[in-house]
Amino acid sequence: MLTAGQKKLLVELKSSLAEAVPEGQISESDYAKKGYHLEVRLDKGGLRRVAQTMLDKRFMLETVTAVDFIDSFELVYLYATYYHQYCRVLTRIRIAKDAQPYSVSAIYPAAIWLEREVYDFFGIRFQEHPDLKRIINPDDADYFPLLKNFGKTKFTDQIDDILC
Amino acid sequence: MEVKGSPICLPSKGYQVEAQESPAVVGFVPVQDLLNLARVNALWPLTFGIACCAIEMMAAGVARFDWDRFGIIPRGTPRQADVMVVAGTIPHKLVSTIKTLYDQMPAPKYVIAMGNCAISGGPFSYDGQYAIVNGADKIIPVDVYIPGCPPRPEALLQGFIKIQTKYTKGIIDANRRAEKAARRAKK
Amino acid sequence: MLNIKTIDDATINQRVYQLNLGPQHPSTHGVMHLLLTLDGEVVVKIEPIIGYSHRGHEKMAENRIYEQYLPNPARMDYLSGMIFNHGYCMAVEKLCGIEVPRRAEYIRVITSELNRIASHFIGTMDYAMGLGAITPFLWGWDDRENILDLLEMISGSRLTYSYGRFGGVRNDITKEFYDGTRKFIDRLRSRFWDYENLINQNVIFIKRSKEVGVISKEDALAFGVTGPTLRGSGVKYDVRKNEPYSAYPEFKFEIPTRKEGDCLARYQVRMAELEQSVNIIEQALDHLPPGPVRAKVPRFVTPPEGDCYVTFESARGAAGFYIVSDGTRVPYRIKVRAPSFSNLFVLTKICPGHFLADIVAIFGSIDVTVPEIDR
Amino acid sequence: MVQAGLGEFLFVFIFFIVGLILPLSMVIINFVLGPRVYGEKRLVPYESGVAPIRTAWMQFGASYYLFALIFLAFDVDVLYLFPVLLSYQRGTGFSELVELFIFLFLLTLAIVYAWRKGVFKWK
Repeated sequence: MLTAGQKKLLVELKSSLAEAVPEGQISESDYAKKGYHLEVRLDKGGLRRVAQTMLDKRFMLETVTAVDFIDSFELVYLYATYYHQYCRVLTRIRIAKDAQPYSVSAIYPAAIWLEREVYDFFGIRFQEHPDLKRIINPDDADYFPLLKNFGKTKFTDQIDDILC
Repeated sequence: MEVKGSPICLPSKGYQVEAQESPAVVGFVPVQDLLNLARVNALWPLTFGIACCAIEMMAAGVARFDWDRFGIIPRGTPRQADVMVVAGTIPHKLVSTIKTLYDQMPAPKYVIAMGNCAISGGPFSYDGQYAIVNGADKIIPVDVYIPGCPPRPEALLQGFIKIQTKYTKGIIDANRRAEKAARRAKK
Repeated sequence: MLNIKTIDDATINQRVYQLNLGPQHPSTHGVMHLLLTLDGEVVVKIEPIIGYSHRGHEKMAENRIYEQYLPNPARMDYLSGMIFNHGYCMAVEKLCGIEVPRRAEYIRVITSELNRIASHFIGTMDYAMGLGAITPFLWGWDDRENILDLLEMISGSRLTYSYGRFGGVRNDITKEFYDGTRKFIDRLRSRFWDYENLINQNVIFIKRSKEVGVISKEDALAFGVTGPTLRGSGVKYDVRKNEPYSAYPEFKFEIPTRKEGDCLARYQVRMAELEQSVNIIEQALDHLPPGPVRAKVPRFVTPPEGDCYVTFESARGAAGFYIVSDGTRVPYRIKVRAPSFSNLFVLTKICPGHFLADIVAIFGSIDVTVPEIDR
Repeated sequence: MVQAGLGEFLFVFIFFIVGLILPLSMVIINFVLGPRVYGEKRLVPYESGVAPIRTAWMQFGASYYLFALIFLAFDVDVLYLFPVLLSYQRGTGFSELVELFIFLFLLTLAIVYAWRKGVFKWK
C-alpha cells in the first residue's frame, strides 16, 4: 500500500538507477515483508555510481554490512531518505573472498567508519579508503571474528544439539 | 573448510601487586585496626563505569540510594581514589587501561567487581567468545564480588559495607579465631 | 572560534600536541576514547577511538537460537533497553509473519515511551552535568527512579529488560502499574516547570550551549545522523512518524525540532520530546484495548529463508535490525544499526575549531551510549 | 629591651612555625603510617587510563601566560587586604570600608583594561 508520493519517487529512482547502473538488476520488494522498497543487485561493481545517485536524491547511507556465505561475501549497503516519503533502498553485491571493492567514502563520509568496521570483522579491504585499519577489535588482533570459520558457529560445530 | 582456533580467553596470571604495610606499623595491631577503621570509613571510588553497571553505580550515587551516607565520594582521577569499582564487561582492549589505572591508585586500595561481567564474564562468556576477559580477577586482585546483571544500587552499597566489615570486624574476628586455634593447639 | 584554515603546517607541528580524552574520563559517558590534537586550547583534529566496550553481540547471534538472543538487545543500548528489546521482537515477527495483538502493541508503546523518558533524562541531565550543573542531574535521576520502579513492576528488571516476546509481551500490565503510571504522568507534568526554571534560562548554561557544535543539514545527511541530534538541526525525521510501526499511527503527537543545530537546540529537542512521550503514554492508557497479550507462537520460531530490515526510533536515533535467516532456528547473521555509531563520527566534522571545554559540551549533547557503538 | 621590641612580632614568628610544622607533619605521618605499593605503571603520568603521547615539557601558546598575569593581579589584591585587616580595629569601621572598596575598585580597573585589550579572546 504505497502512497502516491512513494510510487512517483520509486519510478524516478528506478529510472535514474537504471541509467547509472545498467548492468544491475533493480527490483521492487514488498516493504511489509522485507523492510525496504527497492533492491539493487549488482555483480561486477557500480557501488560508487549507486552511492552518487543516492546522494543526489538526498538519501542517507544508513548502514554498510557484509554477510559471509562461506564461498563468497555479500556486501549490503542500505540507503534511507527522510526528505520525500520514507523509502529505503538496499544494494547487494556478491564479491569473492579476496576481492577488494571500491570504497564509497569519497561520496558519503559516514562510509569511512562503516567500511572500517566491515574490514575489522570480515577482512574485506576497500580500495581508495582514507585509512583502513581496525576500529573495534584491538589493533594487534590477527583474527577477523565474524567469518563463519572463526570460533564456534554452526559451521564449525554441531550447534543444534548443543542448544536444545 | 579449515577451522581457525578461537582464542578462548586464557586467564592471564592473577596480577599480584606487592603491597606491604609500612614497617613502623606492622607489629602494632591496635594501630593497624585504627588505621583500617579510618580508611574504610572514607572509601572514595574511582568513576570508572564501563557499561550497564555504571548506570546502576550512578543510581547508587543519586538522591534515592545516596552513598554519601557511608562517606563515599566519587573521584575522577585514580590518584585520589581508594576503591576501583569495575562496573561492566572487560574487553581485551580495556585490559591495559584497567591495569594502568589500578597501578596509578595509591595504597591502600580495594577493588569491587560489580556485576556478572566483572565476576566471570556474565552473559557474554561462552565457549568461543573472542572479545572479553572472563572476570576482573584475571587482571587485578578483587576484594568484593557483587552478583547481578546489573546489581541493584542497594547491592552495590552492600558491597561497600562488605569492604568496611572485611577490613575492620573481619580482621578482628580472624585474629580471635587464630588465637583460639593457637590455644587449642597448645592444650 | 579560531579559523583552522589559517594555521599552516609549519606552525602545526610546532605547537600542536595530542591529548587523550581517554577511556576513563568523567565527561565521556562510558569508555569512549577521544584522541584530540590541540593547538593550545583549540582543537585541530579529533579522532574517536572505540572498541573499549566491545562484547561481540553479532558473533553471539550466530550460535544461539532466536529466543536465546532476547537478553542481548537490551544490553546494547542499556538506556533504551525496552525499545531495543521490542525492536528485536518486531524484526523476528516481520521475518516470520507473526501478528501481534493490539493490546500487546499498546503495552509495547507505553513501556517504550516510559523508557524513552528515562533515557532522555540521562541524556539531558548528563549534558548539564558536563557543563557543571549538578542539581539537575540529581533531579532528573529522581524522576527516572519513578519510571524504573514502574517498569520493574511488570518486567522485573530496572535496566536490561527482556520483557518482549515474539508475538507480544511476556505478561500483562497490572492495575498497580496502570495507576502508578497515571500518578507519574501528573507528577512529571508539574516537574517540567521546575526544569524550566532550574536550567533552561540559566545564563551560564545558555552561554556555553549557544552556537557550540553546529551540525548543518548537509553534514547530518552525509554522516547519517538521526534522532534528536538530527532534529536539533531542523530536519523533521522520526521513525515513529515517518515509518510508522507498532501502534504509533493511532496516537497524535508532534515531532519537536529546532533550526539552529547547536547544543542548546539538541537539549531543547530532548526536553520537548519528554512532553510528547507523556502525551503518547496518556493516550495509550486511555484507549488500552482488552484482549490477549501474546499471539499463539510455536515455542521455537523458524523463520523462512531470506533477510529483512526493521527500523525503530530508539532514544538516540533510528536503530535497526538487519536479520539474514537461512531457514533454521539459528540466525545466519544479525546486523544492528546503531544510531550512536553514526551520530558519533559527525564529531570529526564539527569539532575542529572549538575550545577543549566545548568538546565536552558537544560530546554530551550528541548523547551516545558506548556499548551500542561497539556492539 | 630587645625582647620587648620583638613582642609585636611574636605572632608572626608563631604563624611561621605553625605554617612550617603542619604540612611537614602531614608528609611525615603519611610516610610513616601509609602502606607502600609497587605497581609497574605507578609513576606513569595519569592521562585517563592510556599512556600519554608526548611529554608535557613542550612549547605552548602565549595566551596561557596572559591568563597567569590576570590571576596575578587578583592575587596581589588579596595580599594587600591583609594589612587592611590589621588597621580595622582602630576606626569606627565605616570609613575603612569605603577605603577598602576604593582600593578594590582601582585594582579591578586593571582587569577591565586587560579585558578591553582582548586578553580573554583566545588568539
